[in-house]
Amino acid sequence: MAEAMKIRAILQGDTADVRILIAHPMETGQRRDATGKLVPAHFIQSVVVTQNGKTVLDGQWSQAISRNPFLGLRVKGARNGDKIVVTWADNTGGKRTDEAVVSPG
Amino acid sequence: MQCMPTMAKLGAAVASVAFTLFAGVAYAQTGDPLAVGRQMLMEDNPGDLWLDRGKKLFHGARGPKNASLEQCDFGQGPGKLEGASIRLPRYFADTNRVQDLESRLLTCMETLQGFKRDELQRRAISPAGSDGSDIEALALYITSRSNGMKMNVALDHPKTREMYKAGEQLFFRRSGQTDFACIQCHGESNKRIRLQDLVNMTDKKQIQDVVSSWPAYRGAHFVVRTMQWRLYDCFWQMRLPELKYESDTSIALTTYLHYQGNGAVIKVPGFKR
Amino acid sequence: MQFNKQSNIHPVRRTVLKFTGAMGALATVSVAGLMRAGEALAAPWNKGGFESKALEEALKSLGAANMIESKDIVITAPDIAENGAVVPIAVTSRIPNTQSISILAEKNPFPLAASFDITSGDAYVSTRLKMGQTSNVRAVVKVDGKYFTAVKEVKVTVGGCG
Amino acid sequence: MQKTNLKWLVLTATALFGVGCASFPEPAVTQQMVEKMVSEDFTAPSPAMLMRLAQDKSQQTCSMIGAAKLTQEEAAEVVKLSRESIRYPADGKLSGDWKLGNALAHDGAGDRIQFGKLEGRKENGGMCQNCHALAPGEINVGNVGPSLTGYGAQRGNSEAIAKYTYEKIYNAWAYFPCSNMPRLGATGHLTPEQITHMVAFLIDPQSPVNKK
Repeated sequence: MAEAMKIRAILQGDTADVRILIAHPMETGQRRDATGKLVPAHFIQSVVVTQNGKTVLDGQWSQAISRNPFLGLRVKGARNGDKIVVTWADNTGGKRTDEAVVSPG
Repeated sequence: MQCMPTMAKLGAAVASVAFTLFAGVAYAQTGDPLAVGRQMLMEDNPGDLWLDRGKKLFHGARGPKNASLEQCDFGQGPGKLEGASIRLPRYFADTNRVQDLESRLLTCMETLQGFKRDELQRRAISPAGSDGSDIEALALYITSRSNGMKMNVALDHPKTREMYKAGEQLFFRRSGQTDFACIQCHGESNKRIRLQDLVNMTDKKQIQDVVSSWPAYRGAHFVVRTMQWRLYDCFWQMRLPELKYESDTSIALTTYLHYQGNGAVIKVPGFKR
Repeated sequence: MQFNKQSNIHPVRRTVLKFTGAMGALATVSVAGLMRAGEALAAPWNKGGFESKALEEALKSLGAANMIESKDIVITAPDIAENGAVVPIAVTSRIPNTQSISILAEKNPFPLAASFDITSGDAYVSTRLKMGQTSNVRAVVKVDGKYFTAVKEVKVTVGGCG
Repeated sequence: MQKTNLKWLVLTATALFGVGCASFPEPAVTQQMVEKMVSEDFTAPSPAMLMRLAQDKSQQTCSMIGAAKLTQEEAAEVVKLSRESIRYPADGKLSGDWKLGNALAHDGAGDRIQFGKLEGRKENGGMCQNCHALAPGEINVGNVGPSLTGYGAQRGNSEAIAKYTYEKIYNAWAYFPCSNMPRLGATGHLTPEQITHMVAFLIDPQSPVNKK
């Protein structure tokens, strides 16, 4: 069960500064655990961010993105109260969606 | 193609060494070449992902007694977390012991929730690259409830004063094959082990920056680490035997360091490389 | 008291430089059905690009040919990264009508790290990469079917006393 | 740490003022408490390894607290003990192979204890890089100790320099009592042979340390 993302969406002028933290192992598939066993690849491949239902960022990741990933973006023409929804999906079928509301800086 | 990079050529490696030389000089003049990265990492701290988990763990019914930690007394009364961590370590009459936050947390998990203490001690420090331990998440959450408040450890009990003085002596006690005590690496400003900045713990501002920032997300381990871990790891690095979790030695050192850092404004989670 | 013998507090310190090996097995990773978030909207995961070992191939997968060096692409990253497992990288494109930003760590075993189609009106993206060694980080920006690019070198040290 | 540190005086004064009349235990009482704690609060794979925490005479002397300074008598005693500790390689050759020394100088591992196990290494690293700048242009080097860049270029590689360098690495306190530098030979961290390689790394004109 994936943990909730931390999403901040702060309005600066007419632009929302969106900062997303995701709890995810981003395993490369070649790391060995303490017992010497390979930890299977497990990483986010897709992150989609929408503003009031409209896609503003459609991202694709490899396992070169760090564990517990961070994603920052800026949304022009945003307003207080706009709904920012973030959805990620990983290579094992895991996915999660969380949302935040644009608020004043 | 004008932009195609040269891939891993020997020439590039040689050039890179030469560049390094110049870069070193430039950094010395313009400041810290690591600063940009640190700043970028600090702004968005994955340690924040641990806060909700710590909160749930604190309020949830758990353990053999199926109880929450809401009655846990960190010195400010049962369940009162605001301002608790800034006064720790302190003496607790019920255990007749000076305890830091982590030791006190274990006391509550043992007495209120029925967990076995040795089990808790064994699981307290999580493996690097794991999801982290419950104790790490709880320690962070509880400390975060004092965010914005000033460290205010009081030497108001004879046993706390004993621990303070013991911590001081330990800080200077050299042993082992490196002949190190804490002071060998933490007694002067602007020093580094390799590229890692060393905190001068004899400097008020620098020790304050330390005591205000643990528990912290440790970038290299991908988990939240606590002060107990920090001390354990230092002894490891000094080639000394393994420091026991919540031992008096660890609490004495924490008493000494926290008292030196009194006045520091708590801001956790910190972010360490 | 004994610490859990199963646990290992420091493996990362020793293995961070071994990403060459760590990421070497990507080709064997089974990519579950190329499932993507917000499937209706999202393009399929660029399997070929992300699994390319050669920079040229990775660039080709993006459609990037005849790239033009541009000063209007700004890469913000540390000159020296303290920890190759978490290297912060931000890319800003000031080129009007920027459609996408891709980020490549040229000396990683699989150079292509991320691609972002951006329709937010502000061509900026910030994330964190694993880097196995000192390398150029390259940003590739797509604008109306043209490709612009910029690079910045990031030195990677592992640090610590290990 | 033998230098007077003004900040320490201030901190100590603040501490005393802060607690008013409340009294601290006598230093001897604290010391007893500390030794008891140290004997109980650590684990190691063997009792012998636990003994790493026990102090030798010089370590005791060099554990001055806060602003306390080494007396002349104490310093002389540490120098004397340190000189007596120095052993030389069997073949008497003090400068070995700089290439091996180079590797040793950049090796910070060996002899650490974790999860009830001793780090599995045949020999320990020299750890020089942790605290000293070495070859010109190296980035990942510490500065707790002085830069060693150009060490041999400045001093030459005479027999006398080789001997001084060997002794300095073997037991730094023979020259600078209670300095921060570990007594790498005297504590058994490095073997005499390893130290000869490090000597060569520092003084050999072919060593990267002495290249421009």
